[in-house]
Amino acid sequence: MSDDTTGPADGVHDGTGPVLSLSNVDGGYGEVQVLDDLSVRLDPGEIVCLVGPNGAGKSTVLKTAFGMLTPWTGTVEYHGRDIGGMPPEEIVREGIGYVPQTDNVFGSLTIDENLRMGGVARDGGLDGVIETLYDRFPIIDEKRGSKAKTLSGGQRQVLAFARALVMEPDVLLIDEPSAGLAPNTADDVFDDVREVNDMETAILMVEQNVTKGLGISDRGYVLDQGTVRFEGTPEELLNDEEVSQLYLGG
Amino acid sequence: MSLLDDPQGALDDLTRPEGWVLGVSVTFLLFLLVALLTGALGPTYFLFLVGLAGMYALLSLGLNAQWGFTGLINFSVAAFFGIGAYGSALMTASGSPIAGGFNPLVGLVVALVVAFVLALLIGIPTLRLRADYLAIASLGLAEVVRLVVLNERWLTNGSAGLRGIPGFFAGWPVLSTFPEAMPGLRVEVIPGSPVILETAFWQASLNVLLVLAFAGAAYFVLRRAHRSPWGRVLRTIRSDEDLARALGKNTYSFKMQSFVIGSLIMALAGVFYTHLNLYVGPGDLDPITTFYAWVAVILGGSGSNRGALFGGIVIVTIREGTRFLNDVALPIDPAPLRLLLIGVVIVAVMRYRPQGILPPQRELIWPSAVDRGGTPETPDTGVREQKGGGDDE
Amino acid sequence: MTVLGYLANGLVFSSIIVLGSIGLSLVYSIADFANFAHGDTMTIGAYTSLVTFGAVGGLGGAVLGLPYGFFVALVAGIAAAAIVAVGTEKLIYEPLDVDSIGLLITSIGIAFIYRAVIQIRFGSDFTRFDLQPLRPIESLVPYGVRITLHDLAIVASAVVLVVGLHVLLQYTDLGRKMRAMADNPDLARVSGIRTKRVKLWTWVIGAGLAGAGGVFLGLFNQLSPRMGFNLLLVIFAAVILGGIGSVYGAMAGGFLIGMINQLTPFFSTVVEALPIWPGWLATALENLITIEYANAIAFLIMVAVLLVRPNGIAGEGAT
Amino acid sequence: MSEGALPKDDVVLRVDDLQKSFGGLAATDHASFAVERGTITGLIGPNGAGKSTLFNLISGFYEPDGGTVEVNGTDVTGMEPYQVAEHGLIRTFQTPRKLEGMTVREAMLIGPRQQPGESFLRLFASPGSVGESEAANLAEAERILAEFEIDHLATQPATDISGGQMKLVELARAMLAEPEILLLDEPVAGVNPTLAKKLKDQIRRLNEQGTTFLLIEHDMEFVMDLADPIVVLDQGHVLTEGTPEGVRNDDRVIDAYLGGGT
Repeated sequence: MSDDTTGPADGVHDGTGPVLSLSNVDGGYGEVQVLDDLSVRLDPGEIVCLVGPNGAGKSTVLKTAFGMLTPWTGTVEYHGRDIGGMPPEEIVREGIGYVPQTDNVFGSLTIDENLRMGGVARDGGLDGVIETLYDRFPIIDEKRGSKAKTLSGGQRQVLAFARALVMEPDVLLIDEPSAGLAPNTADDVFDDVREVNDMETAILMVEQNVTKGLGISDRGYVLDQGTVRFEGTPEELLNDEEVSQLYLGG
Repeated sequence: MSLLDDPQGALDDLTRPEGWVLGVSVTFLLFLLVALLTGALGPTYFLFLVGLAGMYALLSLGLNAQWGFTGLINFSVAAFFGIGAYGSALMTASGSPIAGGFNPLVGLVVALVVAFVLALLIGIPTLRLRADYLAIASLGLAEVVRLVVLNERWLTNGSAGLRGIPGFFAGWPVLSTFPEAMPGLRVEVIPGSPVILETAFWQASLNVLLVLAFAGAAYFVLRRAHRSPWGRVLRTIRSDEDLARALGKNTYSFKMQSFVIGSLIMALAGVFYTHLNLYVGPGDLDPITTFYAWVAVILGGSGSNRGALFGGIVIVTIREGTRFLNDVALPIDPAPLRLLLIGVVIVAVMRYRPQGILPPQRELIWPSAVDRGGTPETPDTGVREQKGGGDDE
Repeated sequence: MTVLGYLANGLVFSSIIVLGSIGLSLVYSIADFANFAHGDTMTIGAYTSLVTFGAVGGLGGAVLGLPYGFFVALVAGIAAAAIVAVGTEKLIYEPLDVDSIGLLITSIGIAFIYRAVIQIRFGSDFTRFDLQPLRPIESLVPYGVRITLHDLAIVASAVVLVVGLHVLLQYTDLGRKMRAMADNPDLARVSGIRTKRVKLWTWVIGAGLAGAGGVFLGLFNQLSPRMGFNLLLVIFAAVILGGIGSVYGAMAGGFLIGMINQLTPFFSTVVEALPIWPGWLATALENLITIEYANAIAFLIMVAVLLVRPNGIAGEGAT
Repeated sequence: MSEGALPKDDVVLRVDDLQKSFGGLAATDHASFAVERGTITGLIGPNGAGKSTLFNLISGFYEPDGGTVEVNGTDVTGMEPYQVAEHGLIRTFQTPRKLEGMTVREAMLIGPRQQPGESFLRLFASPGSVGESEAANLAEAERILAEFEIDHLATQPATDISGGQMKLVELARAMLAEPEILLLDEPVAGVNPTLAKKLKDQIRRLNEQGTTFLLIEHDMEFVMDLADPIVVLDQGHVLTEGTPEGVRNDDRVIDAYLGGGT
């Protein structure tokens, strides 16, 4: 998979298996266990949303998938190959991108430099990809030379996506894209997520805003106490009484 | 720890590092004893070494009260040591440009008062700073003190230093004339190599007595303080200052108290040094003294008073051992060799035993309050965990 | 001397301080601790170039009163400082399992080891580069400026190095990675930056600049094993003044502290001339603002800055 | 203290129009509410609603940009945390740091306020009084540890016990400070269900004995079962307050959590 110049295509045509899967994973921070026998999978080209109450372990799933945490037990597989515990700077080279929830841009660098940082692991074609991304996200094109700290919240989120997309990943992990955004801006960001997905990138997303998160997804998982409680289509999950009970107790 | 009351029980109670330190210390003492008896080590010089060890122990105890208890990175140890030395020298020395000729007790009091004022002057601006800023700022302020001592000739004699300092017991009844009054003694343990004890020896004994009194008092005060609710607040500040604040402790005030008390003990070391060396100069404020104290504390174990005592002895061994090496075995300049050893010890401790050799092992609760007899558990690894490391999330 | 003369001296001294403070600041922002061995890294550079210069001597022609051999020695000094720093990072700092305060304390031990080795090899006496001392540049003397071609060489080289660093930071991949890492180390890894490598390069650059500063300090004054340690606090003052972790702040801070340091005698004449009231304040100021207290003034400024603006004059530490 | 005897308007903590922004973003946006004596008041809200900021403002760790905080009728706005604590408001932290080199007993003994032994001079001037108070505090600490059924941990190193046990110790320690009101920041975060149940029982028991609680908690089951009333925070201001049932069935609350609506 290290031939990243071929881009996302090989994931799609790789066969029928999931592009990314976590199987029976226990894990957490230090001694504190967060994930408890958790299994989720992401098929090529789909958007999957992880929802669940605070502390359910949603962000931990992404961090474990991205090598920022090492699974205690269980496996993390990318195209059927175990990548559990591989450090993030190497996982990027495999074809997975990650957009953190906060601090997801380099504030003291310009927009252009932020995008270049997204492409440090590329072998070539950096300028071309960056131009494509500017075309796709005109909102940041206008501010190429400005420092990222001058961007608004929504613009930052777009820049964070674009930074992760420079590598043309098969899989994008996104942690709460709408966090801290005004409702209208959040809607725009969700549109962008859809758009990214149209570029044939599979997306595993954590989202606090259940309705909107599931609204743009193909599938969803409801997490509670570090394990999957329900899995299903957005409609199934949104109409399930138990889901709202999980959030507000019952 | 009361080796005298119950030797067997106390020995059984020892943790592995404690046993190790005890073993090494006993071996070292035996070695010194043999050296003494064979005449390889002059008894007066030996007492001088004991005096120095006591002095470094005092410095380390003072630093321990700041860094070990509270986590304050004070890099101005040398300034307080120097202030103690100069304060008492200026009061007592015949060559003092300002006063001079006072009783050493007056010198002691003045030195402590000046050190107290200086501690407030350094502490008030710096104790609110982040730990690494405190380190830099305190080192800078210590340098300011050194420059003042070096340049204000009308006050300190500048680079010439101060001479004509009396012994600490000058003017005391009996003790002031004790060394001269004592007869010379001739001790011959091993036939053919007699050891002769003269006036200088008795003078040195008095000095040892003095430093034992100082260090004993400091140790007593700090041990009690460490086991008290006061010390507990300091230890909480070291681990989690916000917790202490949330529980109603005025942490700034506690940090100031710990800083002042530590500084006074360092000044006490300076006072002793003045009357041991009978000369002080600006060189005595060299920052190296600060780092000697640091090595003693981190080697002994931060927060451990007995570790500080142990560290003091190690420092003297390094200081005088290098001199000995230079005289006897290798013709290497002792100054850089010392520096090298100090550096290596710092790096090695941080690498292999960041908690120090004798970290505090036992529960610290006011003794009379613990009704159940004996110390509770004595885990070999200690209740103190390794400092530092992966604070992930 | 005239104001202009003091300013000129300040410029020369500032050049040295700037080289030292940039490196310290870089390491502070990327390795994340106050490196107390930085001053002694300068000493390593100075002594290496002393030895190299002794070996290659007056090789070739001369620029600004300095034979080409001196520039070879300068490069050797830079290289030695960088190599020693990288070795120390690999052997000592990287395997350590301690927090940033533990690293700070360790770096003191490292500083002592560097200095001790130099002192064992070269003794503790002062030495100089084997160069003819130059007379001040004639054409400047009428203005009260007494600087030599060597001083000019120091300033010129420092300018070249600083501009070079600026270009590196702004326009190269490595420079961008370094800024990215100083800005947000977690995001740097997430973006695919191999941070360990960048850290090593930071040591190379920071220590290399320190090495150059050490060589120039030796040329400006003389060499002694304590030269770097003695300058360390002044450099810290500069870094703090500029805002810890900010490279451009360190440049500004280094410049200011160097200037203040060399302008002290001028300030003292100003104080004497001013009608300060009350009298005791005038006396006190006259006594304190003297060349002997040039460093003390820098430290007091440092403490004052820490109190008022813990982030330095350049504000939040952005590289 | 029996609940019935309390006058209805006996307010221990009053937060009035509190404001705080960071870099132009309002983290606390004109928040007002009151905690009545004897209640367990829950403070809930979706992620980023500003709950922790509010806690820090109330306990003196942050200085508010505007508004006031009153504890027991005293205006404590702008006071240092230790002064706020002296007025009887004690708080815990979400992720307690480890107290190196202390046993659980020692960690407990930091709790009592104004200990005579916290005065350096008194250690030497009247060691007897220090010993007496220390013995009393120790006895009290052990009694509370026993009540919490964690007395077996007393001489364990505080760094060795589990996160859940530490939360129990924290609660127990806070009781030694005899708070008028106790602010708990996520008492059961990362705590296993058995210990969480235990914590719930203890909080309820302490409340019945007269302690007032204000707690932030993400575990809805926990907070809905324990707290009444419940204050809902959203985007820095108080969205609504009421009984658990009322809050649970409030559409605005559901929207805030599930992000519905427009």
